[in-house]
Amino acid sequence: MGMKSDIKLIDENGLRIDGRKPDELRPIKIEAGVLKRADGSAYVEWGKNKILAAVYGPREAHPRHLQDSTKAIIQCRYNMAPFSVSDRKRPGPDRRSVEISKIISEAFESVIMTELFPRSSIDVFIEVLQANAGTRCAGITAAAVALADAGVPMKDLVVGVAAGKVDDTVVLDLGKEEDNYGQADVPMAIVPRTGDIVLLQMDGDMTEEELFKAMDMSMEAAKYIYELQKDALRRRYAVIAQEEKEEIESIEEGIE
Amino acid sequence: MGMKSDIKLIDENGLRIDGRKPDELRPIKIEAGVLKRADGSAYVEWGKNKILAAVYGPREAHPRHLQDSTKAIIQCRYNMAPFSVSDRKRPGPDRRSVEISKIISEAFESVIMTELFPRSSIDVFIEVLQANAGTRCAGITAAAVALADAGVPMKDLVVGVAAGKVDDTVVLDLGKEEDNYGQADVPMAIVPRTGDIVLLQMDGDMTEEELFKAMDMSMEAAKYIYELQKDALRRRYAVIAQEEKEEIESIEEGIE
Amino acid sequence: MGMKSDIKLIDENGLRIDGRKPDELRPIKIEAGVLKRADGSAYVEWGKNKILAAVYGPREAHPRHLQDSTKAIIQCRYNMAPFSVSDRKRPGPDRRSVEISKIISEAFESVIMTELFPRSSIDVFIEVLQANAGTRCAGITAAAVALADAGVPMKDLVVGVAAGKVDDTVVLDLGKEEDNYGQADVPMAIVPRTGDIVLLQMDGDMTEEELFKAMDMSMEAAKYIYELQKDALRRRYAVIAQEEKEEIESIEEGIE
Amino acid sequence: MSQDVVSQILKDYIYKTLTEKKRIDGRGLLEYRKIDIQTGFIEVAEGSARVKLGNTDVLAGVKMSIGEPFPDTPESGVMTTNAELIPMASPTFEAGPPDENSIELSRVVDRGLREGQVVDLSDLCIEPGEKVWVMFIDLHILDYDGNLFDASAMAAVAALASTKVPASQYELGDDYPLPIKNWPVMTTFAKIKDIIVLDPGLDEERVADARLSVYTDQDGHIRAMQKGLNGGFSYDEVKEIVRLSKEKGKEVRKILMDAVKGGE
Amino acid sequence: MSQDVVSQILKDYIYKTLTEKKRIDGRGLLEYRKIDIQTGFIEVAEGSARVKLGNTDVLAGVKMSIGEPFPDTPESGVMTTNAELIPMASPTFEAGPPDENSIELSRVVDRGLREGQVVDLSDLCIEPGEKVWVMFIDLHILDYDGNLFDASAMAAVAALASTKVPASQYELGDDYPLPIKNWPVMTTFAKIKDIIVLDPGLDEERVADARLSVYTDQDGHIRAMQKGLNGGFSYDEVKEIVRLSKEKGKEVRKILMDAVKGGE
Amino acid sequence: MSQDVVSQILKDYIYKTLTEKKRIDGRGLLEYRKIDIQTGFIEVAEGSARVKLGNTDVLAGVKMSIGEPFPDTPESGVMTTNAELIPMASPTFEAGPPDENSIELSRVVDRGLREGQVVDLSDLCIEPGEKVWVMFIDLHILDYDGNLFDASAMAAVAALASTKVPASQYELGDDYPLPIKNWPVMTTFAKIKDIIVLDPGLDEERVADARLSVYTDQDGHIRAMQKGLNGGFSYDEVKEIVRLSKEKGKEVRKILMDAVKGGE
Repeated sequence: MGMKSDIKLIDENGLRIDGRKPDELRPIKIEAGVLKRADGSAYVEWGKNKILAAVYGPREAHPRHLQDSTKAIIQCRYNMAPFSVSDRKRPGPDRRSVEISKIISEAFESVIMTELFPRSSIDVFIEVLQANAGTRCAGITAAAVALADAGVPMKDLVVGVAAGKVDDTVVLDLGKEEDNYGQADVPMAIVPRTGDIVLLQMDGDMTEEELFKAMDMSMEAAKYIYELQKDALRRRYAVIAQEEKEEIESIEEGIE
Repeated sequence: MGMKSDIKLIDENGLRIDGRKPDELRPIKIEAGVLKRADGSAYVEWGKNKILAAVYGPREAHPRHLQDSTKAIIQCRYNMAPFSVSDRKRPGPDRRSVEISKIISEAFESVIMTELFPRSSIDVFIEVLQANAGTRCAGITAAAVALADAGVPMKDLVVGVAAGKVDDTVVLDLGKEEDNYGQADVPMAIVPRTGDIVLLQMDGDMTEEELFKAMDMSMEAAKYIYELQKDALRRRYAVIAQEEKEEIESIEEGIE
Repeated sequence: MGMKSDIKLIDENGLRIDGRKPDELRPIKIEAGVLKRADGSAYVEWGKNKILAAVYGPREAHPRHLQDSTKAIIQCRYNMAPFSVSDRKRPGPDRRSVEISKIISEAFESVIMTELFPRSSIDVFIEVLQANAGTRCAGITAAAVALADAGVPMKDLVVGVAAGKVDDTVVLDLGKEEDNYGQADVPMAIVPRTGDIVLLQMDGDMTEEELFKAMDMSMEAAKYIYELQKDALRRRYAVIAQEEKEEIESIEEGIE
Repeated sequence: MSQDVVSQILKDYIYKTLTEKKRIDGRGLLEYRKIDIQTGFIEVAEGSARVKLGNTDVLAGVKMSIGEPFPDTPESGVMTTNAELIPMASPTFEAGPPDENSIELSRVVDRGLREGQVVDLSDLCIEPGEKVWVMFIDLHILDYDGNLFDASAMAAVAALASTKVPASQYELGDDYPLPIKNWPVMTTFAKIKDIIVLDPGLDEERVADARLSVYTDQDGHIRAMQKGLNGGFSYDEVKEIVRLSKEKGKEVRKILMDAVKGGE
Repeated sequence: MSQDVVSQILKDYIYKTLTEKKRIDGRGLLEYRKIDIQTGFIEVAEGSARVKLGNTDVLAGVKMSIGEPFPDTPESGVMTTNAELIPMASPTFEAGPPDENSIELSRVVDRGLREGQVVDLSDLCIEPGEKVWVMFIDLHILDYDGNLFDASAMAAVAALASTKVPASQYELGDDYPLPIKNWPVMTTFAKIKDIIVLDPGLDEERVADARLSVYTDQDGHIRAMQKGLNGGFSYDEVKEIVRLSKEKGKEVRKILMDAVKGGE
Repeated sequence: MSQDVVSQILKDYIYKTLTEKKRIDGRGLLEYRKIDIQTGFIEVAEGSARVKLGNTDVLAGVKMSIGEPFPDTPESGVMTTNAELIPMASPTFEAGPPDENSIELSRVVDRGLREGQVVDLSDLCIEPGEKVWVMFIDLHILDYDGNLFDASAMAAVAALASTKVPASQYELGDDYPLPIKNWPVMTTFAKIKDIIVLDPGLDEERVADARLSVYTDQDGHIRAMQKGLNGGFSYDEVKEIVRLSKEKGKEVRKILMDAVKGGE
């Protein structure tokens, strides 16, 4: 965190540089079932972040030495498109992507019913098409919807959301300038039904009270994002049901 | 194609910078059976190009996941020696070599009777010892002879040859300056008996008529190169027969 | 060998830059059994060199295609810590480390009773924590002790030691300045009981007589180093015996 | 049933349909799938375009920065094309460094852009021998349903045609649209037994014997070609495809130009 | 017996012991193993420290040289943290480029050093935009017996606190101790079923459901956190761990500072 | 029959022949195979030589360009030796980055060239600290029939001895022959049970217990040595080999020098 700067991130009215209140999320749009080839997929726009998630599996894990005879393994790959950031990013995983992929894989472990699919792999691909602070949380949110769209049995969805501290104020969902010039960031992944925290990172400088306030904000916001996820899945199922209905009708027409 | 330059590539008599007529090949020498360790091999000098080809196989394909239970796979590796070009080339495959290796592998697929050797690999190695424009065509021509020398069952040989356009003239078998400063190049691989085109690339700028004229030239030249290939194999078989004869005689002498 | 320099490496009394006589070793300390996780381990301080060696195995060799159905394979990895030399060394094997790893692996082959452990691997890790000339010899000396500590059956230990030539004088165990500005270096690995030479390298400029004199010195020094190795193992076994005794007593106390 | 048997049955089915002048998705033999082109999808890039060719989905982004020219072309900008077959797009794509398929794709698209002279690289020179625009065209394959070549070529040209040169960022005056000199179009044909089809879908590509891609420019000249897959073409088939590529290229070029204008 | 059954039995055994407020090695639930810190082990490095946390053994070395600053931070030195899980340390570590475990370890330690402001990077500037100190902190894991995070964090801070800036070597005056601004400490907790323990040993780490590492500074502020492993924490568990981390961090900080002073 | 049994039978057969003072290819124990050296094979390289040692076939090429010296040797040119065991040469060679065998080969050849002072690197200095000749010696192994070490060493020296420094290309006057200061020669001996042979062929190398390569210079000094394979030598065997290497090196040196002169 924290390049120093003279940028004022909170104005005299307590509003943020993009006009949001401290506990206000950026606009979020979620769409399920956006790709043909993948077993499940989702697209999330979160502020200026544009994220695609796709799921393949459960399928046979390969190479074979990765297989676990008691459960499916979860392999997440978080990747940024070369054009997704200001300076072109070289293709392929960098150290940051490797770490994020690891902790996102771990975040989904306790939610997915992996024990149903021994020797299998459930592969989750998160592609950041445009990045604007908060991509790992948006990616988790998208990946959860893609997993549900793929029909992977889960105890619940997972919501990714961050809070942090800018200009000595605790705020929800840091934007790009806040991320660059702020004082702390606390990304989390939350299982909405149980309130379990399955991903938690923090960097910056916070007192205990500030940290807990930030986590409170994220716990609250997770409920709202959870509704958006479920809504996207409901719309997706409606489309599928309609397609199936039309298919049955066309078959019936053929029979007549 | 086509660095700009003031070099005149066709003179007032319609002759090319190295004195050739438009439809004239550079001198080509082919020798079969030049290496000890490989199952088959050939050496081609084509103008200043010096190319070795070697074949191993059919042998068990490894790693095993590459095996095809219905046929042999063909793995071609086109490689330039570090000293083969003006500026030393770093060892190992670059993107150009990877592409050329792929399309040469594909060119031999329909000619080799791969269905006779399930789970096997037929490995073709093309080493460019000295490069002077047209190495992929010379390499294909050499590889076909090496395959025959290895006794790999084929429906026919394959001939590689290129034509192109320089100074608005369609010419056969571009030399180095023609390649650097010319207007178009069309490398092909041709199965002489059927006339099938199993490799075809083009870059530059040509009208349809020019393209077809270039292809006509290459189809014609292929017949001549085919004879050189067969001649090399005939000489090779004569040597083998002589060696075998001597061996039998020496055994017979031993018996007497 | 041999950057040129005006440094005088042998003084008027025939003594070396660090005060040693020509046939004098640097101080050597050996300790066995210094790591918890490894099956065997040893630590060697040799002048300013600080070297750790660890052994794992015999254990199943993997990947499987490395297995030899008639004997164990020996895989040695010589590695320098990034901070072990003046200019930070990039992590990972460089060409020098690959070569040293290879010849050290070969040096242990004829001593370890590999035929007892078909399909197995015996893995020897040598970590140079601080380097000061002669690390490969110190590493071999440490590795032999670590192998014995791991209980790997061996016909004998192996001793690493070098001699060379500085200021036209044959000397034992070159120090850092002698290595940088000397005229020749001859690292060896010796099986003390048989006198077999299982590693031998040389670079520099020596007459036959000088070379043999250097080798004589190393053969002699090896006897002394061998005693240090055995002494370290004796101390190690004493500790183990004591621990076992205490363990038995505590069990007996428990029974009473 | 082995993969192989399945693939033979699929081939027979596809071929039988083709002999009736139809395709398994209902198209005519020489008909493209629906082409959908959206430019400006990535605001942070200097140019971008997302092309859907049926369900094949390719996102191209153009990034520009300032760097040095190559020593042997001191008055030319630097243009690099890169394609990533990310594992999101297909169960057969694997993570890792570019394999031969993505290398071939990026090189063939690059050849068409370069030989087809979409951009005059000397337009990208700022100070000869010192400072030039360095341009990366990244093709991100999102969904693979056949014929990546044509979709990628369209995406690359559309992305370039929507590119704004970021001059102001380097204090070189106002940003301005990248000058486009030509509109080369790649058209790809597949041969299934003895029948030639345009724009092969995934299943057609799987069973095809050979593939030929032809890049034509707005003057109807041929600028690049690439044969693919394990079979061959007769000379007459090549001639027929070259002729068709000019006609079909014209259709696609119109769609491309309209889309870019529409996106402005 | 399969690996899995063994691991379940081990987990049951460890948990049963924990329910009796004990640990399998006899420690209390919130007790560190013996901490042994030795600075100056590597004379050829500018700073170094070897930390034994029970049998876990980490050697940190600091190397400094002169280089250029990053363009966007012209007045800051460059600090890089790297961890090598060498195969000497554990039968499960493999030779090769850093895997996700070593990358996570080095990034988390680095985050703590950076956010915890052990060193003020502007102190490492020699000439703004031109010349700065470039500092590598290399963590060499020698023996792995659990909780590499805390051992590595201690080793890194102790190595930095014992570092002499090699000014004389570059004719920049006398060598001087690297100025240390803060003493951040990482404390790692593991959750086994519903019980939280500090400083998990290897077997505890193997069976733990979740792990939480918290970096606190000398003012008791939180500077970095990282959750690991496949399970989750309740919010209350997180709160409890954060509170404990401040108290336990203070204990470790004292040991660290004493060891560095003792090493002088 | 397992590979191992075959190899034991082969070893017994080879050894039995050796006890009769013969080798399986008819040579004497201390006799080289036919040595054929052709310089100038690669016109585009500054120097080149193709060496056939029996059926072992090595092509060496020398490329020179201008670059910067290493900071610690400002008055020396830069010489790099690289060997590629390309899969063309043997069914056991694999494509990919250099393995331990090719690294050992190139390093041992390099050591002999460097210590044997074939070239005085200060002769390659153009402007101290600024501009020097950078020289690559690439060894391309075409056919592997045993004893790559000696064949490669010969090829490297012959290529260097036929090298023309491309001065005119850099406007540094006329091209001139690279000055050769010494003619070091590597001779390699293998030990099969208790018998020592010179220039082991492929089958001999396969069954040999140990290998010793000795580089001698024209004054009969020893310049480099390398023991290989899994067995050991007695001290007396080493002494015997060193003595032989001087004598055999002289024979090879003559062939080398004649070949280079013949190639001019």
